[in-house]
Amino acid sequence: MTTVPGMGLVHGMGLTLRRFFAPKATIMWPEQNADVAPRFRGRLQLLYDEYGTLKCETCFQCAQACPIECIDMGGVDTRGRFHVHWGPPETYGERREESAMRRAGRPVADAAFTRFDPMDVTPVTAIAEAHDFEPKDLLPMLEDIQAAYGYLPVAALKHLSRQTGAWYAFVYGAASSFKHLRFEPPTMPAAAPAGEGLRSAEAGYVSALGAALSGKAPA
Amino acid sequence: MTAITRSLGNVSTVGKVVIPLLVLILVVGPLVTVLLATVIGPWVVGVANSNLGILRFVVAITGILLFSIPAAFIIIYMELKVIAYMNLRVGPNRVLPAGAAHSVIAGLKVLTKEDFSPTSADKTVFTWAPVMVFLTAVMTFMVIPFGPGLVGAPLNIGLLYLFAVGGMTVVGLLLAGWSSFNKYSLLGGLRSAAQVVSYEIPLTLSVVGLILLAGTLSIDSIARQQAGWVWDWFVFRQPLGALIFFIAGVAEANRTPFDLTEADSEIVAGFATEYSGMRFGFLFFAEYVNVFIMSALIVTMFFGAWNAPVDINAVLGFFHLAPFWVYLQPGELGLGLLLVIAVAPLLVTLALSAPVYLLRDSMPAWKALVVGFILFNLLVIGALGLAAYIDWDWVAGLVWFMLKAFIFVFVFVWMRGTFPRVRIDQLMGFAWKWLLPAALLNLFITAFAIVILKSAGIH
Amino acid sequence: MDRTLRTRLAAKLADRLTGPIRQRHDQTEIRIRPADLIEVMRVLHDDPELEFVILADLAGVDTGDTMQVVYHLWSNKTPDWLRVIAEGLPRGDPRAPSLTGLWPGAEWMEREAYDMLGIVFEGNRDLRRIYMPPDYKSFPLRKDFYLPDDSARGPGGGVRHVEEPYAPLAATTRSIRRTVKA
Amino acid sequence: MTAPVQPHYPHPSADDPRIMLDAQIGQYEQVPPYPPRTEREAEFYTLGDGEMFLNMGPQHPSTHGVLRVVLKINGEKVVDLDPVLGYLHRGVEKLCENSDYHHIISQIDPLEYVSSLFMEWAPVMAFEKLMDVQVPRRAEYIRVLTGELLRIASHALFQGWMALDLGGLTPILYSFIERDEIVEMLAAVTGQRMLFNYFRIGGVNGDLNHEFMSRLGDWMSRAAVQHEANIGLLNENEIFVRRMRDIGRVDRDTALRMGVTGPNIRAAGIPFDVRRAHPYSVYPELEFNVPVRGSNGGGDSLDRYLLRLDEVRESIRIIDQCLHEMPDGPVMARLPRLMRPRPGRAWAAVESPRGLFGTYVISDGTDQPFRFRIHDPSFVHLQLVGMLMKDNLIADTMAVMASLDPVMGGIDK
Repeated sequence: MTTVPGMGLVHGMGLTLRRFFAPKATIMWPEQNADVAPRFRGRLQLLYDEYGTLKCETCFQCAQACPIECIDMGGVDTRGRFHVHWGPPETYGERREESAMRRAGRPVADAAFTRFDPMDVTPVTAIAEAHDFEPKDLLPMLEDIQAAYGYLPVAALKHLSRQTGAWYAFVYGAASSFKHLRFEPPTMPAAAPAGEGLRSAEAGYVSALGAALSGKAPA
Repeated sequence: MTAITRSLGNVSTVGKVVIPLLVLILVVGPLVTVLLATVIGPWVVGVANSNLGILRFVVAITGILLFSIPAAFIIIYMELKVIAYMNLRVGPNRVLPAGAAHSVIAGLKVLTKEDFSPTSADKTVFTWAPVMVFLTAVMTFMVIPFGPGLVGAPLNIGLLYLFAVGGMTVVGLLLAGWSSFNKYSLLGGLRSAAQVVSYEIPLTLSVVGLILLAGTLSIDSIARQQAGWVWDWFVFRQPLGALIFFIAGVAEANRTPFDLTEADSEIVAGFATEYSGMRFGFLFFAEYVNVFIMSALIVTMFFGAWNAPVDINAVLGFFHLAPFWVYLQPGELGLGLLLVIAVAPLLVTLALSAPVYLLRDSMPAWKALVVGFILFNLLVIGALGLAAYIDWDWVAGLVWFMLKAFIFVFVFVWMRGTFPRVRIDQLMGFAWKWLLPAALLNLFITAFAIVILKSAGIH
Repeated sequence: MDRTLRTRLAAKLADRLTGPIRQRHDQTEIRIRPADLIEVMRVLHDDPELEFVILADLAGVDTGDTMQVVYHLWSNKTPDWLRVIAEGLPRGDPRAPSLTGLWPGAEWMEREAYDMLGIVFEGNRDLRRIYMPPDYKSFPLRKDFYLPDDSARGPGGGVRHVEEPYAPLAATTRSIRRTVKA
Repeated sequence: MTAPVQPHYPHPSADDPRIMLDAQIGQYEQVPPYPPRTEREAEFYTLGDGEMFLNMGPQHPSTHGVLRVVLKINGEKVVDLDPVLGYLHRGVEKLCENSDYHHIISQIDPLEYVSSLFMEWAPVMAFEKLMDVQVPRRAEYIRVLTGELLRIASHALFQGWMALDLGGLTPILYSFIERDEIVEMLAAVTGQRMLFNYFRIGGVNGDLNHEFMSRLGDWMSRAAVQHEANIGLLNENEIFVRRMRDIGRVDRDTALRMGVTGPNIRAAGIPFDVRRAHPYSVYPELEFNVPVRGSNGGGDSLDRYLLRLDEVRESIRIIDQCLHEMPDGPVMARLPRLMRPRPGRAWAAVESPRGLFGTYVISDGTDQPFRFRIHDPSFVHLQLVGMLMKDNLIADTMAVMASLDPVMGGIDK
């Protein structure tokens, strides 16, 4: 406290008056963006490291922790073969085991995932070329693909997306909105036993995973 | 007739409404005007003449009510913006440039919100308490002279009225606190009662010295006594009184550092905790109207009211000059006036746009002309304002009064941006142990000085 | 590691210790019976050669078989942290004397240990739940406590034991996930 | 027709006298609807003549989070008070016991969100003790450097909240500007502004980079001046000083007995600072004073406030030394990716801005700790409020509570 009573108050008022005329600290978003460090992790976007690989470890912690289950993770698997989609927590558990193993430096079972057979996509390229790789001709291209394969395989759609430059979501959306386009071969049994037919591939994966965990060779 | 109906059929839907209305207005309008001018007008004037007092009162009330709203808006905006600037923020900046209409929009928002009252509240009291708070605040405006002659009710006991009505605010706050059925509100109400009642005494006592000096209770006359130079203001004859009045006024208006009644970090918002919607709006408005009243009172009592700090007549007389506006009498130009009105805008616009056009190379001619026109308009407005300032002394008074009042509003806001809040016991102790003896001391010194000076024959 | 502390402790508390004095890094560990707690702590606090004046932490531990209360103390006379383990509290009815007489600041830590593990501190005047709601009955940090959505167990984690908000206080005879050799 | 589905236990309010029924809600009693469980509770919830209860919180502007304090008041005077915790309880200890050792760092980060580097520091140190890891010296220096930066940020925030609780609107903004600069700086090196997740077992996650150093250099050139300017608003202010002086006085013996640590015990006159009392990291090599205040009869709120300002000055000194003495080298020890320490126990404590923050880990040889205990200083300090507040005014509750600087994230772990 100062010797003269009231001088502290006057000092304070002097300070606020000086700050009144000082430049302001506000960042006028959205006109002006904050200066974000390159290393900042808080962006809602997937980052790549200097070698061009994804920084995301696919630990699925974010998807598990998300309280409103708005994060669900999807993408192309590490071999670029098919689209994987991991929804909210129910698929988390088995996945986490795998990521824990990867962090621990132990071999992760190579999942022989055969949900989609490897397929020949040259007809798709031909069809896309015939339409001059024009995304506007999406419907005719999709109809041609269906004519060629009998249905719309996911790999074909992905390939089409890659060829034409249209987003996969766009291609998929277009394909799914027309009744005459189908994603399953018409010969596929309509009602596979729930959890059996669809899950057989996963069962193989899980058994391989279990073998890797227990150290035994997969059956 | 058929032609008219056919052409009406071609008219759009809007036209079908507008055209008959237009016809109606064109026909009825003149008729009504004539009727008003010949029959009703004289009657109204007659009635008004015979009831001039009542008419003046009604006009004053309406004017004050209408004035209090924009005044509160401006002060709220000032508070937001000034505190933001002191906090190194920008503050409101989305509605109009620099967020100028922010408080207006906020007021509209308050109007549209749900008017909620707690389950166990005393509904009647709960509803009418904010009205009471607001009305007592506005009623105080009646005796404040905004300029020479610009006063709602020129009472000769204006000061007495002021303190009597101003003290009633606490009743409203107490009712609001009590009826909310909330302990925070109750504490806030009790605090406001203790605080306002305590500070009422030094507030009143601090002006008693001034009353002795001025010899009157009429605010108008106190204001007139401060005409002349800046050192004729009462603040230089009553510095202690002015200081006490200022401090007590801050407490009376419940402003930082004495804003204990709505201490948000202690009792959340005090008496206003349970209020929402326009009831809260009334409380909120009343607070800012109180701020304006307090600064207006300080200006009126101690800082020369509406008088300019410079005695312009004395200055001119010192240089042996008549007031310069005597030389400029537009009426003497005669027909030349018409010529001036026709030619001057064009010439001045061109004259103002020429330098703009020449100095900025990238400016096209039409833009320069627009700029010139705008500058000309500003010039005209300024000239008209100056003429009004010169010719009507109430305009000059109003300008000076508002300027000074808002400087004090700024000080109030500035203090809010700087100080923390005092504690309730410190607040009461300060009022009773320091302010009250100081006010009494001021009173005795003043009375003593007056007696001495009177007996010495000096005034 | 402060070897002299070891000798001092052994000299002062030889008859009270239930195990060897262990030292690792900057920590010295002694083990006592809960019945001796007050006296041992009083010696540790008051003895001019020890003067453990600051109670850094009070932790309850459920080892799976028994309960323990672990205290960490600091003294100006030694560079080590002293860890005092009062061991062997039965899981069915874990009781330990309260240290609030010596350190009144232990009150809330004891409340927390009670809330989380169900250890009753006799002599604590305000031993009620501190985090969980007052009508809650389980003790969440016990090793046999699982939540129904305990996803960290994984899908194959076996039978899940469900939180029981209204189970009687003593019903804690669930299977134990794992135990530590304490 | 199917029978209505019964819950597996009956609805508690039906026959449980402790649960308030709808019909009773209109009575507006703050007395808990169950019989008192302890003598203290019985004593507290008995009203004397002219007394009433006032519920402050869980949503109150100045309880620093979701703390509920039941005040027993007589007019403006606080007769007694009872803090009720648990509104932010997340079970962090349980979460940590179910996470592997690397996970824990991110689990414990949001525990005390104001100074989260220290929340990482203590468990990381405990794990290093468990695994006998030698941390590279450069990593230790980086830890001290970032930690002291965060200490300044935390104390800046304390100052702002303190003023806000006393009704000052402006200092909080100055504090946040100060804190924002530091936090942006830390974001440049750690990648996050608040929950840094930066310290790793055996080092830190990434070396200092150019952006951090340039920001830090810029800040250091004006830090001391800016700090003095910011505190000018309060330190001499008569209103502030009069409100803080002589309230919430903690004497030396009480401070020791109540387990007070950190700035609060130093303000009471006891120079207990874990950085000196039980040195860790590279603090023995650094020069700094342990400021002490509160000469006779202990320290009041003003002492606690001023002591934190002294600490900021010391922290600036430490940062300066770190910048000059930081060696080159790796920032991470070479460690296996899977952490499986031998069975054992470890306790590590750091001096967080609020006091002694400790973690106690028991390992059973798996990759998850068997027991993970967190000791947070705010939790202990909040006990003091009840003792200090008796026979003071309501307004002093805020001043005392703010001067103890509790953070609810740490209290409700």
